[in-house]
Amino acid sequence: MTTTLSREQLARLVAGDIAPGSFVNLGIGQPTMVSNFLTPAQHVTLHTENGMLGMGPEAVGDQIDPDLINAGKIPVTELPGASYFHHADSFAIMRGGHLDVCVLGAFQVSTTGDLANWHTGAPDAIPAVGGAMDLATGAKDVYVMMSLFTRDGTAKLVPACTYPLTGVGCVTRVYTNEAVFLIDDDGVRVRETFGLTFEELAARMEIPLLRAG
Amino acid sequence: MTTTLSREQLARLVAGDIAPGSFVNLGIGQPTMVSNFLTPAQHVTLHTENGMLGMGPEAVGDQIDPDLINAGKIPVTELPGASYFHHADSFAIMRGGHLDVCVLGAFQVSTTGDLANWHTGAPDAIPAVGGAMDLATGAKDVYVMMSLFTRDGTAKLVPACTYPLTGVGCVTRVYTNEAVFLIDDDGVRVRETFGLTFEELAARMEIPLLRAG
Amino acid sequence: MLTIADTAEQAVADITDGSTVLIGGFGPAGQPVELIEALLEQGARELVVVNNNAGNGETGLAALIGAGRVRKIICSFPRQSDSQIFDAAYRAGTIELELVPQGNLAERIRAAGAGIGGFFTPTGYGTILAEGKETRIINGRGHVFETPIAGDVALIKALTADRVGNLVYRKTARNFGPIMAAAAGKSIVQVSTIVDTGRLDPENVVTPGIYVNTIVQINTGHPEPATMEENQ
Amino acid sequence: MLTIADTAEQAVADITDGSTVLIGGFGPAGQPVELIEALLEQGARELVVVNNNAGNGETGLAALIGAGRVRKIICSFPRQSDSQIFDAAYRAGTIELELVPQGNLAERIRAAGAGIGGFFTPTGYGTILAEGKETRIINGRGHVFETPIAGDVALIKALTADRVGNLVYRKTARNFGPIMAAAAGKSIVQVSTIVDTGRLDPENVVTPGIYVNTIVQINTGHPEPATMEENQ
Repeated sequence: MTTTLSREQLARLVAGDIAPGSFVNLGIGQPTMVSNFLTPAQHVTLHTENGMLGMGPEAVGDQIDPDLINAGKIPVTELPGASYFHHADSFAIMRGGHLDVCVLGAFQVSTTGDLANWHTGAPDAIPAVGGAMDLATGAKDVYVMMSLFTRDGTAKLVPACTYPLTGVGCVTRVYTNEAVFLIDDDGVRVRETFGLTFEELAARMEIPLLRAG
Repeated sequence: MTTTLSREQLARLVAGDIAPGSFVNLGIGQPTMVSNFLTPAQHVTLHTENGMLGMGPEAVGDQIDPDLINAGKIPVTELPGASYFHHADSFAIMRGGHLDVCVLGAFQVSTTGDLANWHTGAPDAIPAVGGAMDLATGAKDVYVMMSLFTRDGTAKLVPACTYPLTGVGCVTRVYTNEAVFLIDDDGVRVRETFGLTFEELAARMEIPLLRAG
Repeated sequence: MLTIADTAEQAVADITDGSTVLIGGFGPAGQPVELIEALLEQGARELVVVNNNAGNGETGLAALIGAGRVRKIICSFPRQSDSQIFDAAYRAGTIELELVPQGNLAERIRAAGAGIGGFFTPTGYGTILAEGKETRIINGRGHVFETPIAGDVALIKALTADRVGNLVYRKTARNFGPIMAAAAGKSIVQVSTIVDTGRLDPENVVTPGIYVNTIVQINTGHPEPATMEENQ
Repeated sequence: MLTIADTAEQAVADITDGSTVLIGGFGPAGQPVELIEALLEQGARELVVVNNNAGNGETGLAALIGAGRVRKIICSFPRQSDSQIFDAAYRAGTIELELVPQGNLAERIRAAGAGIGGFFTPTGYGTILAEGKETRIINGRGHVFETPIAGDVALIKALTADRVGNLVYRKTARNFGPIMAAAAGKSIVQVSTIVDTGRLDPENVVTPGIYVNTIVQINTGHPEPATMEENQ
């Protein structure tokens, strides 16, 4: 591709990478957009940590029911085959390693897959963690969706996170508008780039990058 | 009273001592007889550790359903207000201290309320513990029903158990055909005797006994 | 035995100063609004509140915090767009915050109800929320030791109760209700409907009556619940 | 994704030698008889079996033990009036026994499914079943450290499944099914009926389909299950 991806293109790319039949949790914000691009043929089941499997699209009009919301407290719908359960059972699904994929936003990801996405560390910030640590630690695969660079051009895929951690060594893929990165024991591999070459990308980052297989 | 109690009389006595509205688990064997003497006015709810509250009497004839059994694997019935749950939830009821009373048989009880009721300790015996340790440890009150003396006349309420323990310091009352004993931090108190006097009872036992207040 | 209270005020009358109060709900779903308002009226002080959040807007838990009744809150997600009352109290140093990952919060409450003395979990390992906590490597993976959270009282909202206190909930309003009912010395539950005992299917009871002490019917305009009799 | 097998034989075909197999049931209730018989036919050896008991009579788990397929059994109540096959194997030293209090067995299985690395429980403290285990005094009370029991495979019986693997059970036949389904790498479930997806009420699903890998319909003559469509 010759240009960086739009947010929609990135969401579509992530959606297409989710294996058929997967059980998936989409974090609040940008990751939620992935659901717009999942196809019925994929048979992906969405989990929301406030107690539901089989979550459908956002509710509109008459569908809105105050007792049926997602983790972002947005009214949603129920699909055939859904189930409800209490909070400990819901987090047991996450923490017990039963989700195939969770997709999360991030402030920073390290070359060893450490994730920082809950707290800026600013001394006057009121911290709020929610289910982020459970998702990061529990899912079989943790995909991060984020912009690769901060406004001042610093890469957010870093040698070591400077923000407070959400989880250690948990991120397996990073989806950005400029490139997709795979993280494993060998390091960080660039699966594909958008709008710039591997060399151009490497020049803008502080970490060693491996070329796709 | 001038004679020791029959098994039925003892079961009736235990039943009458259970506070109205209690949630109760009756162990296999002699304790099961207690249910015959609970009155509807007591509103006692019976728990069976294989996953039910609101257990009714033993099933007969057409009532017999292989999917509805008690912990002794006897077919039972369901009362209005019953509920079913899985094994971890069922034992959470016991282990979380939610049962008011459990009634258990015993080989031995110590003066500090240690219970031995699961294993004779014989070297060739195949041990089987079931839910005994969870009941002994979890219920608010553990009542033991047992014969006070072995065939050779030795008291089973002892300074210290010689059989392998089920639980430490858990028994609060011991119901026998000759007497009812209350166990607390002060020691063992004789609440009442049947067919023999306090002195006659004390003479046959190795442990110090307190008189009823 | 179960008490059926006539009003929310009656239901919360016995809550004492210094109590730890588990409050159900995740956002608006399952929030026992009328019980919280009754607790505000009732006047108990120095409360420790356990809830997923730290109040929204100006009512309910936010009002309780605003009235200075909450000494400490244990929650996973205090900071929200409309948590201004908590935010102000926190910045003023008048409320203590124990921040807990949401899954640890749920599991710690569940542990209290289930008689578990404590457990090791990977969640939070290597983060500032595990600082000062015991850790252990189990099967090569870092774990943090977490302890039970029990309540003196739980305030919960369910859909329907029968007259022995069995409960069913509605959709994602179930959330913390079942585990909080089990973890509190006294569980006070507001329901939309009370039905005769025997009308809830025993297979579908979510919270058995053993965990419920007081129920009060508050008509909140929910659809009538399905019961066994109607279903068959 | 869920596999719907045509026969019990197909359902258990992939179980390998040395597997840890969680087998549901408490006495006859919930025992997946046809799956156990298929496993016997299938021939896997050196199995570690987790079940409340150690086989009754001459069929099912007893037959599996009798055929020398079980290296070790983890259970709470092996010795029964009709456990003669286990008894003989145990006395002959051909089977290893790990005896676990029933509540610890259930909680350890639950822990495996819920991602808990281990927990402290008062059950068993001060008894020979805690010998060699780590202990800790928590709030003045003795506790024993217990570890999760995970399975490679679970064999379970439920009443009804839909086509995404959601399960409901029947009365006390529920017992170990839900926790074993969650604790196994692969859950194989025999059901009396398979209904179309959407026909089980989401409020009443006991085991969500995420925990189920293979279902097979075995008609055992149970009454037809109630489903949403029929109920409404």
